Amino acid sequence: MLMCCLLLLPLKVAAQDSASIYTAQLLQPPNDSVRTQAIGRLAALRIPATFPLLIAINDKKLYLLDHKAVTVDSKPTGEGTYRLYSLYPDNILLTNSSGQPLLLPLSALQTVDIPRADRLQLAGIAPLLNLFSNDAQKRILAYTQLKNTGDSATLSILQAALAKESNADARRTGKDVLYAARLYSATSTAAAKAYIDSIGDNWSDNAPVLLRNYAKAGFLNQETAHYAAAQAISLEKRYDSLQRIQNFFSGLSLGSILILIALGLSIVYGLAGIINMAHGEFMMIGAYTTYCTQVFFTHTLGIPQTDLFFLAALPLSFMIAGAMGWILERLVIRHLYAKPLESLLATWGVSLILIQTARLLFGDLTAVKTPQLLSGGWQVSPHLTLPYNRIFIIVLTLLMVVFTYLMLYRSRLGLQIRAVTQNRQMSACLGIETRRVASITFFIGSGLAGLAGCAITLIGNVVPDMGQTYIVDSFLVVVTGGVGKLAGTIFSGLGIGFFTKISESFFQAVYGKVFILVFIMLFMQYKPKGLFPDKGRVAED
Amino acid sequence: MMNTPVLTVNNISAAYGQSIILRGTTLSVKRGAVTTVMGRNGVGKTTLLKTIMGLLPAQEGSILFNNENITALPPHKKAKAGIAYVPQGREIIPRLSVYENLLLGLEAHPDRKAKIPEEEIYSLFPILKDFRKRAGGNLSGGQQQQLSIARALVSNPSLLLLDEPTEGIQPSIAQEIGSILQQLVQQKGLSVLLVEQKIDFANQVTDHYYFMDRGRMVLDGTAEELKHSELEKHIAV
Amino acid sequence: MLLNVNNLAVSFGGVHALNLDHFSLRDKELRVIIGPNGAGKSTFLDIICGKTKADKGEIFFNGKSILGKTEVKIAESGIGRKFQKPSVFPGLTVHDNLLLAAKMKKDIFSSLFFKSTPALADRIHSVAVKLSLTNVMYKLAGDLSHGQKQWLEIAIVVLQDPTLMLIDEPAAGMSDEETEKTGALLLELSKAHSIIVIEHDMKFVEQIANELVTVLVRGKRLMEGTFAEVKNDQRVIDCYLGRTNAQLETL
Amino acid sequence: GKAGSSDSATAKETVKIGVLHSLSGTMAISEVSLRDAVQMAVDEINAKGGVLGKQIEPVIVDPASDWDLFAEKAKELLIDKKVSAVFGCWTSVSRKSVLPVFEQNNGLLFYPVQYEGEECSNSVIYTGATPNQQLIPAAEYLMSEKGGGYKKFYLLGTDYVFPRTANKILKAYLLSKGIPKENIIEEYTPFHHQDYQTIISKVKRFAADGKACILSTINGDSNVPFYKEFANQGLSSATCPIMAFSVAEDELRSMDTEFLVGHLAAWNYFQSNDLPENKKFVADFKAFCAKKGLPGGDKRVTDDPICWAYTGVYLWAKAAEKAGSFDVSKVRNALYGLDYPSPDGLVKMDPRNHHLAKPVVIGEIKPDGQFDIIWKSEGLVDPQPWSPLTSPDKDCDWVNHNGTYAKK
Amino acid sequence: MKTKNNPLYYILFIAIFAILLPAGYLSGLLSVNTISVWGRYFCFAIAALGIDLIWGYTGILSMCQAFFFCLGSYGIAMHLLLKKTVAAGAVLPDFMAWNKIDTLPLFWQPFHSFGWSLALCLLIPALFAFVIGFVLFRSRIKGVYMAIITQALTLAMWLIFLRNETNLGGTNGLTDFNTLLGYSLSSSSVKLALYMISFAVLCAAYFFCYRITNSKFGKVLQAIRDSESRISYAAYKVVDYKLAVFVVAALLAAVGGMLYLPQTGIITPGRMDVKASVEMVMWVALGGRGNLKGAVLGALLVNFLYSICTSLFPDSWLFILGFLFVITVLYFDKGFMGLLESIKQRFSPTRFKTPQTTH
Ligand SMILES: Nc1ncnc2c1ncn2[C@@H]1O[C@H](COP(=O)(O)OP(=O)(O)OP(=O)(O)O)[C@@H](O)[C@H]1O
Ligand SMILES: Nc1ncnc2c1ncn2[C@@H]1O[C@H](COP(=O)(O)OP(=O)(O)OP(=O)(O)O)[C@@H](O)[C@H]1O
Ligand SMILES: NC(N)=O
Ligand SMILES: [Mg+2]
Ligand SMILES: [Mg+2]
Repeated sequence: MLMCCLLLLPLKVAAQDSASIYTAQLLQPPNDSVRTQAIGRLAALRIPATFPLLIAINDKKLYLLDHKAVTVDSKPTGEGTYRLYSLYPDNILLTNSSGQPLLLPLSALQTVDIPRADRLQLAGIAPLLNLFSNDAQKRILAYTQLKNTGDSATLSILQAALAKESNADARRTGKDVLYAARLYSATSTAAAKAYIDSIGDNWSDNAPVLLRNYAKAGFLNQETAHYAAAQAISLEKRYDSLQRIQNFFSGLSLGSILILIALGLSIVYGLAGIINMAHGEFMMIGAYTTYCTQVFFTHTLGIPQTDLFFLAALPLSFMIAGAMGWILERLVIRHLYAKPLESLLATWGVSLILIQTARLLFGDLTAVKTPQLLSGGWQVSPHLTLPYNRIFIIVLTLLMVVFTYLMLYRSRLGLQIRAVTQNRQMSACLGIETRRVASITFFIGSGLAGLAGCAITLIGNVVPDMGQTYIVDSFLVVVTGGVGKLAGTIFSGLGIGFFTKISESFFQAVYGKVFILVFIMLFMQYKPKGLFPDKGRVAED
Repeated sequence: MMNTPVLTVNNISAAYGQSIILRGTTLSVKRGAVTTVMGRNGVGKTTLLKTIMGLLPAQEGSILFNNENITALPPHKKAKAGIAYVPQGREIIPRLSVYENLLLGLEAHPDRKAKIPEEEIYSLFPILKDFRKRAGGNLSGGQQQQLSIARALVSNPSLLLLDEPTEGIQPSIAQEIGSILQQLVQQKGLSVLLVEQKIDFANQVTDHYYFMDRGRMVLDGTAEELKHSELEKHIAV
Repeated sequence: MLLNVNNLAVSFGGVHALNLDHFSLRDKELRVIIGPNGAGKSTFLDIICGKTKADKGEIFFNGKSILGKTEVKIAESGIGRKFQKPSVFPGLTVHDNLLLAAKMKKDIFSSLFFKSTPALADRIHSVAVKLSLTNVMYKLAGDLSHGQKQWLEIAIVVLQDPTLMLIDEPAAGMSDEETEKTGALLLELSKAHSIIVIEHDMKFVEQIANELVTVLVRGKRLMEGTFAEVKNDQRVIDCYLGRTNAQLETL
Repeated sequence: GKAGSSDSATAKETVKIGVLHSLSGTMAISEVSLRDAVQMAVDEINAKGGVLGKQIEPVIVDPASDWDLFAEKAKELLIDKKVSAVFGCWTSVSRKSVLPVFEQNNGLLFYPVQYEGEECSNSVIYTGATPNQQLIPAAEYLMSEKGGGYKKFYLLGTDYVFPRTANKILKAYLLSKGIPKENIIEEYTPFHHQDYQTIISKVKRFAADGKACILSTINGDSNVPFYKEFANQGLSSATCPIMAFSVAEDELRSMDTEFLVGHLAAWNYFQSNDLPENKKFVADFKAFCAKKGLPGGDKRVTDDPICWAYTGVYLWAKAAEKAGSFDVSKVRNALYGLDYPSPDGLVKMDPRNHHLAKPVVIGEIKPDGQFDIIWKSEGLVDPQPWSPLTSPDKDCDWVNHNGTYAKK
Repeated sequence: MKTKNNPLYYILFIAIFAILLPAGYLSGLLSVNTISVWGRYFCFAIAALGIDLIWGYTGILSMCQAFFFCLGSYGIAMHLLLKKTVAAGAVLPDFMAWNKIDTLPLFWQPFHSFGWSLALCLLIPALFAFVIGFVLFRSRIKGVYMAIITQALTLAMWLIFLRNETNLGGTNGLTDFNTLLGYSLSSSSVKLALYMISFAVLCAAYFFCYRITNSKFGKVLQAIRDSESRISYAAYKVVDYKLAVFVVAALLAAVGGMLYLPQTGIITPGRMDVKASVEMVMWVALGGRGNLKGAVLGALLVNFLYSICTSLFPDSWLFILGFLFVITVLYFDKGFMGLLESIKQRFSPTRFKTPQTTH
């Protein structure tokens, strides 16, 4: 292979020269036809060094900075600024005088408009170009598209690209292509099997398809075909078992969200006996608090670091939703402890008011940016990625459950809360300031809802009536678990999460949901007072 | 100070909605003594204790505790001031364990760091020790009554309001409750306002009697002054 | 025998609340059950009337097994219950409480097309008079005092006119006079009904216990005998009566 | 009761129109902007002296995303308020619910949203796209060399009539183009579905060989969790692009665009259209929202339904001027073949039915929530309310036929 | 406790709705639309009576009344749609043709006949209620558990009705009818007739419920609400009683739904989504639970306010309704009825009741 490269060397030097010429023509064309021709030539030459430039053209991301051709990173860094790369002759990250990456907004660059027709000349070599893209996803795609290539020039470019490939997924996919090429050209059964094994070990997303195709084509002999088919099946089996882990994780994550939302409701409803129809709206308040924090950080404080806002938003959403809950308790709920039914009506009214207020204040549409730390996922193994935002929510839920448990069952306040909710008058006679305890209960319950709202911004929307989406689910969780039972809320949240995921792998989402509802109804037949019913006299009405 | 009544109820009236129950009830509870209120069903004995405790507003009249006017104070302040209440119907917090119910007694204890006097309580009511972890609501009726009394004692009150405390309690323990009361009154200077209908028990502990009828006190006197015959006249239907 | 109970046992979370080898009741017998707090007396009645499910054992009422039957079935077969903690319909007037209790057909259609008869009105009135409820006839039951609720609940059982009455602590919260009156009423009722009474008031027990008294301790039947036998039994004195017994001697 | 009282006095100077967009409930998210667009058009026309010398008086009501209330409000507008035309509705179900009301009371509804077709009412002016003005070009583009040559299609939608019908047509189209059945997956999620973990896993597997794309008719608030999960599981526009039919600039305002960059949408109009008419329209709309103190202010964007809601009012005004009357049938007749220089360029009412001929555009989402136009139809695309793919025998013609008729 | 029956309420009610409103329309003061709108409110009020029976009197919070309401509506809608289809010479309703269904599903067949439709509109909800009730009551599901399960059931039904596979029009539901028993639904006189029929049915339903609640049966219901276990020790078969009211409540909801459909002209699954089912309960709560007049008043007033506020204050009606809920709860003890009572009491000479004595 080295020989091959050496032989190509003189040719390459000559090509490089012409590449420089074409590049210059392209950037400062005396007329349109020259540019068109230059691009066409460059495309025909297929010199990897020019690929970054061609990619930039193809992606419409070619800019001039001080008359030098540059391109921008695929994602903006914080507030609309981008990292810049030079394009030709070398493709490197630009730095400022202090060695830091140079960050500029698009407005500081001069856009180079290449007409659509010119760009279309690049369509044919797009996969090759993309092998050198800065975007790992595009490289993966490019490797995939090159899959069945037998031509050696392409293969050598592929090898060059693989040599500097930094992304594991992309490397895997790339290697597949190489192995496949060799597999198809293998002449001995042993060699073919060896390549099949390599493909299996490498195990890219594409591997089963590749092996299947090989098996179907039956290139060498029956034996290798069978061997390939068997390998494909074993890969798929392995994939399936990973998929089960993924499914388990999905269930855990959905369950955590349900628990997080239901936790506050469980306290306010199960313990304070108030059917809080506005619970979802406290979640919405938490979500909007997160939104406002983001706006405040980026616009008012001008802090581009996007993650900081989320750190601040977590406690803030708890406090603000909690404070709103506290006010609600003071103004309305306080008068209704003797009339739990009326609390249903009043909180329904409050929820209408809160929704409309949010609508008038924020309009219907708002966006919360996911913190950078929490985007993407943890690649546990090649085919198992656990998204960070979901891991975060699971951890947050765990923390909140522990917090709630300690607060309720290991603190004096918890004892007071439980006493007050079971027998308000007697608690007062025992020296507990029931009003204060009720306010605090509401504060914590609503605060937890707010926190849930903040967490939900990581996976869902921020809209005025977002609370309504969750209210039935959270009531289902609380009730299935048994009213006022923390453990019940946790188990039923997880249970519903897992069952939903299991049913979704059999049914479509809609029927999956119906299935869960029917399942819950049947379950209540068997446990009419939830997962953890009170036993004995306590349970009497 | 020693001779002033610990609690004075002056001419109070109280009502549930529109039905007036107490009509100018007056009474005083001697310091370090047991004052008993007797009367037939439905005359307002429980209502009187509820009003003293602040569960029901007194529409007229005043209630003085240690010479301070506590008429309008909310119940929790009264509890903190040293009034403990054993209500009719036990009012155990059902889903809290027996131990947690006792812990609640500490809420009104003047000393925030106070501990439950476990030995004393458990020697008086041994069953509570065995059932420490059981939900209060699962206890038998008499056990709950014991717990209710124990809970009141935990707060170390200066005035104890007892509404038919021996109801449902087995004879031997009722007996003991009587002696403990006497002990507390004599040794710690506890004052007790007892509502009781069983004359045997009342006789055992009482220093001063009141008879109540239709929301008013109709008769009162010391244990010696009051003859059985007179008493029966009022209790008879 | 009207009621026959064998090897009845129930436990709550490991604690044996009731473990009764045998218990039987004659027709028109008035039986008193005594025993320390937590002995399982109320639990025993709870099992008979279907409120609590037994772990094992058998109960025959009028020769038919009633264990595991629903509360309604048991009530229909002729068992009425007064609970330890007064339980009435707080949202209905005393009169309506009594009306609902009164013995008659209780299916939907009879209720829909129910018309009061003078006989029924008389019966309700006479029971109300007997139990001093006439003054509170149109008060909501929830607004009654504790003692009044006790009366009302007894009245409910009386009007139900069951073969077997299960009466849990009727004298609690009543004055001595009223207790005596209740005793007299129970004695009168026992001419036509079988009754099981639970009480801690020894004077009251003495008044009504013309027949057997059963003593339960920790779920087990300690002894069964006449009132005199029971009150002089050293075991009963030790675990239940305490020094009170001495006082009873003086009565 | 709503007795008509002082109407006659003011009727001389004003003409009433109804605005029937949900301002609360689940659809408010989309429809509030349409109310704003209509209001802006009305203000502009009034500032220029009104229509036929009369000022337009909009009667705004809130049908609250409640389909029955849509019908009730439609009756109220037509019977009690006697409006000359109504501008409203977003979802197909709301349109279906008011349709009989408009037909029975001879009303005229301007409906500004893309829809599933299979309808041909004499009382509705459909300014939104028919399937062939949005769906088919998008699928065609994705299959083309330039569009990526995709061979597998995941049709994913919210479970209601537009996605269902759209997918029916898309499927017929794809099959007709030789895509094998097993390369097409159809799946629906309930309204407000929030958890896309399972579905994205399925997509990931489906798209492993790099030949698959998604045709999304996911509606409203499900989009954010959908796109977020898509990115989180390591998929991107490069590996499997999403072509959305219900995501426009206004929806993008509510999303963290980082996850969406590079994905596609097909519409008839994008804010990034650089016609001078459009530049002015966009600037005017921002100024209008800022001036009225509407939430979002000058950060508001325009999009396809906003453009057609706005254009609808002008079409009506122009038709009324042409007819010289506000009479519904006269206006309707004036509308056939009428053209109007909309922000999207010159558009033209069909000469035979109540749909609009207009350009089709496909855009790629940019980080700023705008679309890069990557494909544009040659000229205007004529509307086909009955898709030849699924109803080859039907057509809609109110000039020569009585609405829907059977083609020979 | 129970409000004394003041004939003034009835006279006023009948005078306004049976005389004043129709007269207003006939004399041209009111539009036919106003009449129709009130006719629809009556349908809600009929359903509200059922909710009051099951919830207000028996204490069972059923969140599936909206579903029963829809069953009634869908039944009639199917009939009307088939009539229209047949009249147009087609075999299948439009939406089915579009969904590529070639034969009319079997369960649609009986709805060709008006009689069968009426019967099925009552039978199906009753059957549903019977089965659901039997299962739930037998396993002693109560209180909030009952509320949540019935809500889950409604939610499941909603999802199923949204599907096109169900062949009931999916999200779009059923709409676009023209005649009922040969009379054009768009004609004003038919609208007036429907209004009057709805009013008459409302009055009949009220009378029926009034009789029920004032019988001994009604007292048993209240006793079940107060203490379900105690009443079974008194030998009342709680399950039977609950089941009976549950079925009656379902029937009332269905009747409301049946009358609602021709006056509204559309039925969609939206009528039974979570919001709709909660709102139905709110009418009764706001009017005054456990009080039949309150249920009617609540349903009429809330819906009337909903209608006018969404027109008059499109941007702020949620505030108005929201505050109304909160204020009513805070200041009036028993809903609107409580308010009326307290107003009445203020002007009545017997304002100061003599206190009751206990002896
Ligand atoms: N659900 C339960 N869980 C745990 N223990 C229980 C439960 N129910 C009853 N017990 C226990 O069973 C025992 C029997 O109770 P029961 O109420 O029958 O007593 P009793 O004889 O009626 O007492 P009393 O005289 O105090 O009324 C008691 O010790 C009680 O604490
Ligand atoms: N919540 C209430 N609402 C209305 N009236 C009530 C209420 N509670 C008690 N009453 C009435 O008040 C009167 C006094 O009741 P109270 O409970 O004080 O009597 P009591 O003397 O304690 O009787 P008992 O010996 O039966 O316990 C009774 O007539 C009763 O009917
Ligand atoms: N017509 C639509 N997009 O529902
Ligand atoms: Mg009392
Ligand atoms: Mg007992």
